[in-house]
Amino acid sequence: EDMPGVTATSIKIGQTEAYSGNASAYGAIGRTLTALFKSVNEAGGVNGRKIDFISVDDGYIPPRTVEQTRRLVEEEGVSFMFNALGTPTNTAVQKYLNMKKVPQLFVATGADKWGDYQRYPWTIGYQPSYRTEAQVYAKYILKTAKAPKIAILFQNDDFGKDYVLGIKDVLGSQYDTLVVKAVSYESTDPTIDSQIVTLQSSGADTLVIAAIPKMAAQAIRKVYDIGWHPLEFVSDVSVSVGAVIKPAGVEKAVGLITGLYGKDATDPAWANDPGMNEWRAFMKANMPDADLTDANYVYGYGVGLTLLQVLKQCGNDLSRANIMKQATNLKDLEIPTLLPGIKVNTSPTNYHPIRQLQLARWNGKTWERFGEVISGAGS
Amino acid sequence: MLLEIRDVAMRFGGVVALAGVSFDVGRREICGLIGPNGSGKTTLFNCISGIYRSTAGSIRFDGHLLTGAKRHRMIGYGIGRTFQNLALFRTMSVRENILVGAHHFGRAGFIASALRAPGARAEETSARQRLSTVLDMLELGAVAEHLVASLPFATQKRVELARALISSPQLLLMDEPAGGLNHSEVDQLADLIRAIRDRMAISILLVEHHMNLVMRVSDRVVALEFGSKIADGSPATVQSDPEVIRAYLGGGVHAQAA
Amino acid sequence: MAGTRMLAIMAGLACAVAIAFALSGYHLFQLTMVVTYAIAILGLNIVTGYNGQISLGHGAFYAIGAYVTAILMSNYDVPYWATLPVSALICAAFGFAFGLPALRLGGLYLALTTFALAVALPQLLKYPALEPWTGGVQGIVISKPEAPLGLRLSGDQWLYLFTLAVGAVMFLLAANLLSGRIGRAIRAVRDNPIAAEAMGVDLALLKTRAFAVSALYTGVAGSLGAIAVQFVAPDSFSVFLSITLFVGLVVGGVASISGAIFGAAFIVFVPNLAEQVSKAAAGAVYGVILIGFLYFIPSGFAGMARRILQRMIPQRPAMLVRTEVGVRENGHA
Amino acid sequence: MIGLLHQILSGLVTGGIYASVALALVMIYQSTHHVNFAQGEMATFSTYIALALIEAGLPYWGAFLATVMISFVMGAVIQIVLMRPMANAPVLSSVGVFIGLLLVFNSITGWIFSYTIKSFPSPFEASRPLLGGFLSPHELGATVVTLAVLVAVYLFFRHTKLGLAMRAAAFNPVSSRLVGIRVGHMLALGWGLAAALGAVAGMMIAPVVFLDPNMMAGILLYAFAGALLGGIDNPAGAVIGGFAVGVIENLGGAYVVGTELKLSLALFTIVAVLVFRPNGLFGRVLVTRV
Amino acid sequence: MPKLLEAIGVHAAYGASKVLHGIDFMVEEGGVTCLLGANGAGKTTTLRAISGMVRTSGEIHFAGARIDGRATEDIARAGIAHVPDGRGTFMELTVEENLRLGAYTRPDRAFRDDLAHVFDYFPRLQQRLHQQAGTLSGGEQQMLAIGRALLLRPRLLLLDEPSFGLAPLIVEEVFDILHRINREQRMSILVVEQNANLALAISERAYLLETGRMVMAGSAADLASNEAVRRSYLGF
Ligand SMILES: Nc1ncnc2c1ncn2[C@@H]1O[C@H](COP(=O)(O)OP(=O)(O)OP(=O)(O)O)[C@@H](O)[C@H]1O
Ligand SMILES: Nc1ncnc2c1ncn2[C@@H]1O[C@H](COP(=O)(O)OP(=O)(O)OP(=O)(O)O)[C@@H](O)[C@H]1O
Ligand SMILES: [Mg+2]
Ligand SMILES: [Mg+2]
Repeated sequence: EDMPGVTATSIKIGQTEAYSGNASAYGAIGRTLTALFKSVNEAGGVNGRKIDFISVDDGYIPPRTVEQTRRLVEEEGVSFMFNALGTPTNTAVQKYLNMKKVPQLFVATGADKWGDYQRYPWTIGYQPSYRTEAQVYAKYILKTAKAPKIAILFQNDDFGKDYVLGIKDVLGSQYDTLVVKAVSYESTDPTIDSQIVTLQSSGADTLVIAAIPKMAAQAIRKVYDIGWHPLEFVSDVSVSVGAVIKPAGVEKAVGLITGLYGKDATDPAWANDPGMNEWRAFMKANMPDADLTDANYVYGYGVGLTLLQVLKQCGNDLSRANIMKQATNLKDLEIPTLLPGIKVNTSPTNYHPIRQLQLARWNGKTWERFGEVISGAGS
Repeated sequence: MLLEIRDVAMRFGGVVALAGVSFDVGRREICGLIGPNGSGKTTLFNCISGIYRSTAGSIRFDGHLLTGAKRHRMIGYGIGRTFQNLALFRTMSVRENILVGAHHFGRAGFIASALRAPGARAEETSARQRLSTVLDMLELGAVAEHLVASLPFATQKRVELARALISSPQLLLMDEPAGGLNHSEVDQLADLIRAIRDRMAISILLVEHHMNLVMRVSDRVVALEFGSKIADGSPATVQSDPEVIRAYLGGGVHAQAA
Repeated sequence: MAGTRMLAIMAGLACAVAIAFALSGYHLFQLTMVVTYAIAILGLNIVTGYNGQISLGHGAFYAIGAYVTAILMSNYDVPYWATLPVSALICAAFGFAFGLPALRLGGLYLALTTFALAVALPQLLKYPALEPWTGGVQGIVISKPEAPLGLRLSGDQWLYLFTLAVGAVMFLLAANLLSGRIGRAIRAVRDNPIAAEAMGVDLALLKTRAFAVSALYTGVAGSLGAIAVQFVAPDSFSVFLSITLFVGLVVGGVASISGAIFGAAFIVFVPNLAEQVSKAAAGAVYGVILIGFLYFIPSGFAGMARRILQRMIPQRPAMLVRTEVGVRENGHA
Repeated sequence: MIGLLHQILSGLVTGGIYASVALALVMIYQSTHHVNFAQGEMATFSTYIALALIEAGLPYWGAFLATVMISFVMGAVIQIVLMRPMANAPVLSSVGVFIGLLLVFNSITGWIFSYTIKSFPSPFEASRPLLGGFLSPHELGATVVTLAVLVAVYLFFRHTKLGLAMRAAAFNPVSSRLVGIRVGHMLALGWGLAAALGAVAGMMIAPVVFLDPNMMAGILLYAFAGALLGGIDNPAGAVIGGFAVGVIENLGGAYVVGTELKLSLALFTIVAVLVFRPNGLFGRVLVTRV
Repeated sequence: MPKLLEAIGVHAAYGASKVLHGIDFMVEEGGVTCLLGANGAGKTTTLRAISGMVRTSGEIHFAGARIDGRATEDIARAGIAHVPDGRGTFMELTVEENLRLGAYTRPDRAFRDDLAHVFDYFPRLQQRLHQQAGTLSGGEQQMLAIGRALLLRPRLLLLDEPSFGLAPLIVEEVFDILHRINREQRMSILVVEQNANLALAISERAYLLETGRMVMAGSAADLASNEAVRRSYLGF
């Protein structure tokens, strides 16, 4: 059978990653994966094959993603693309990869659209979509308050806008009455103080913060400082105790709610967790200089393990079709860095591998999970 | 009269550079303009060529009212000029510098130029013909391909003159053309200026501190001080005018140099 | 001299065409991008290199061109080639309009203004009211043109040859423009605006038109880029694009036509080179290469080429034999 | 009404950030006639150095001083090693070098110090925020520091011989040498001072916006805009410009066009002002005559 | 009189084009030396060579020390002031700032005293003290350039066509002033000047430069009586 990128002893896998440019923070994911596959290779590889992982820089610029992806597919002849970073970047190559029938596995973006198995059968997402997450928050808000007055702070891009969409999904026609103010910011804005002031003066009593860590930390601090006490939600992107809560002030974040699916390395709750210890051991052995408060290392490790499972399931049939088949046939896979009870599940009609969340509240020391694990559906 | 200057005044904040100057320049006349440093000569040039908008008064040229007219139109009216402190296009060759002086003859715009339309080509050919005449006349042929910045000062001044001449002006404004020339070179320049006037049948308004030159070539001399006219007449009368001697010439060798 | 140059250009073109049949799709895609960026850099060079108006925001015109093509292709089913003239016109209009206020600003102030345009444009593209056309943050995916019937070329080959043809025509037009009356005026304005005006150059008109032509070039490049990449989104056109074009300009050589090609090759290939050196600090490696390049060759590829040529062809001495000032008998009529 | 007041206040606070960076830009412009696009990234790098020093146990002000000095040396060394040999290069090429420097500093900072945001201590921290939370003691302190720096820069350029010599060296290096000014030293000094001012700005800004390698990316544009709005040759103008940009941006975003276009609106306003005052609100009009 | 400045076999070039072909000349301590030459002969280049503004070979000694190859600013600090051709005005600065820069290497008090002298010579400058120097008239800028150089209180003053653009009355005054300064302060002067009559009148030594070579050297009186010089430079 035709198995591009595969030899008797190796399999070539491609990834585009932002090693330079504005999003270079995410380069940590690529580096984690590189280290992970290297350590796997040292231990003999998967099913006797070494993983030849080619992770290249696209600077988070779509035209370069196209160029690099084409290089990986046409020149390097990779078997498939794995965990490429970014929504616009992946969008730029989605059509190309699907036309060439090259699997686009577990893309590193929380946009909702990666679950569209009918139009793009060769593309599959990974983490819970932002939209699903927002739906969970909206449902929770409706459950706890009679007539909430909701304010939303969102990043003016696909990431932020997915939260607005998710809330709209749940509120439906009530959206315009319940959401009293939604304001955006640009990821390059120095501060979001003005937005918080605007949101406060709208009279809202509930605030959803769909922001990256820096802005989330600023928002949490500012909300507290101006003496506003809304029911406050923050995107799962910004739950890091080290990168968000501590900078904002641990006491200023008390009461903050989020939906979690993974474990945060800086949360004391996981100090002795076996799963996280496994990750720590990996980091110590393979990336001793890395900053352990950076959530990207945890993420990269988790998604890497997921891929290893897919490869294991493939056995010796590493045709692109089978790889896609196995990637869409993961059953209750447990990943040590995911929250207890949250499992990876895919099927030919479910291209959202992680679709569970659990709400958690910051109690001043740690994220305290409450309620049950909620399964959101990709919309 | 070709050029009529009436009560032209120019002030910069508190500085009064011109305080109401009136005089005329006739056709085919060479008019010398002298005066102490800072008496407003260059400022008057700038008013005529539209670089400054005079604060009062009027300037007429060949029937057109120049005051208020657009700067880039002046050359089309027939006013060519050189500058006191070289204003050349430093990164361009002598040839290109001079050709810019022929810009106003052309009509070819962006599209015609880009397409090398026949009209544009014809214009370019005629500009090059003018160019070779001017190059010959000012003996700049040998340096035509040189960058102007590397040439001696006086040669650069000559390039400026060529650039003004290629535009076929009716009035040529020359601001200190003799700067940096030695005695015999000044003599040659004097011949050149007269020759230009005779061959091209144009008027010349000449600012110069080199009395030798001014007195030799001018048909008439106007003297300014503090932005006002203090004398106007034949070279000999102006030169012996006590006011002019007090304010400008002093009693030294210059006064008699002519 | 002019003849050998013509010959060299024809030979270069012939090679460029021949390459289409020698390389694989991915490499052709890269070369297509080189030609595209070369056109964009040439556009930037017209306004910044030749006319002396510093623009740090030409990415904005590139983006407008790209979006015009994408919108026409996806919303109105216009064939890809027919979008080029439309995009050229629209970008020229934008450039002209933008050039009007920019006229009054010099140096840094203009640099800021253009930079601001480049920063603001992605946000404008995301603006909700424009979403029906621009697709908002999601952008627009367009389909790749195929070779016209009868030509047995792959899509990549065809697209490359098409881009090359457009590029060749645009380079030729630019060369004509810059060597003639208008070109001299454009440079004269850069060197000495006051004198240029005194020589009859209408500054306002010339500068705004130069801006328009420059925007037109960059816009057409944007269109070609959109067709090649098959996707436009606000993130494709961040300020980084403008800065990249500027880097291409400087590296290729200010006020040089052929330099644009080298500059384009630099901005396409060097980032890949940089990341091969170090993933951990790809940006730093790119920066070091860029600095090193400018450190050793401050006047860019074109400047270096010029110097080598000068060394090969002995120049007449720059010193002038003194000529007597005088008039020949056959003076001016 | 109270909302408006709050918007203005928070605009002033953000404006203070722009103002402090704008001052550094004025510094380098006055002393080299360049605008160094890498200035922001250099300042960020300096701030990380300060953090490292503080984490190594230095008291705040000790680290502050050490950072200012290290940054000064860093700026001067860059000038001597990189820019000096390029003294005769075309201006646009030096802009290319600045872009290269920006990439290098940004990437190196991320590489050495990681991309996770970090909080940076403030020397002005008190127990409670002022004015109902709309002004923190740090923001007040930082503004005072900016104003103090402004006064120092102003006095330096206008009333010291060295300041005059630095301006002269930037305008006309050839003539400066003829009167005995060591132009090379002046340029190195200018880069050093600009880097030092950048470091001060960085250390004042980091507690507000948190420290990350891209901390200055957004700020620099606003600072640039503020400096030009006020007049790039006028330190006081640049500071006023910086504050004005902060306020315009907030008010526009909150009341006029919505946050999506607030940056566009702010920039548009500035450009509009510049069209009418091409040298900025307080810039000196320099005449070139023939 | 001892030699203050001596040049031996000086060559100079701009890039590839050679301009000076091994010239020798000297300026005596306390003396005035005049350099004549046609347009483009290399007079300006000679002064630039002294000030270290062009690439040279050969030897230049000043006050007993070699100065060739040294930086322009060091040469200025060693006591050589240069009124460059084109005047070298700091266009963007005010007249006052221009003058202060002239005295950059000297203490402030000395500056204030000398400034009074400069105003005495050129009252015009005092009236224009706070004007942007770039807006001065050509002649006013020439006065500024001379004033600026005097404020350095040099041992040797290099003047590149000091009469350039000055009104006749002022030209005479300038030469009077130079003569006076030379006498009173024993400031040595090397002057390049097209107004050979005046220049030779205040000079003791004179040189004639042609296309980069010294073709004549001697006392000012010798040159003034030379037939060729008279025809080309003196006009009688
Ligand atoms: N733009 C300006 N701003 C302020 N003052 C100016 C400006 N232009 C000229 N002046 C002043 O106006 C006066 C006249 O200057 P102008 O250049 O016309 O003199 P001039 O007669 O040409 O002198 P020169 O013989 O020295 O060239 C001068 O005192 C000058 O300082
Ligand atoms: N910057 C330069 N680059 C190249 N060549 C130059 C440069 N400056 C002067 N030259 C050339 O050097 C030669 C001598 O010039 P220089 O200025 O020394 O002459 P000069 O005797 O002072 O004449 P004048 O002042 O009357 O023009 C000239 O041929 C000139 O073209
Ligand atoms: Mg004058
Ligand atoms: Mg000279």
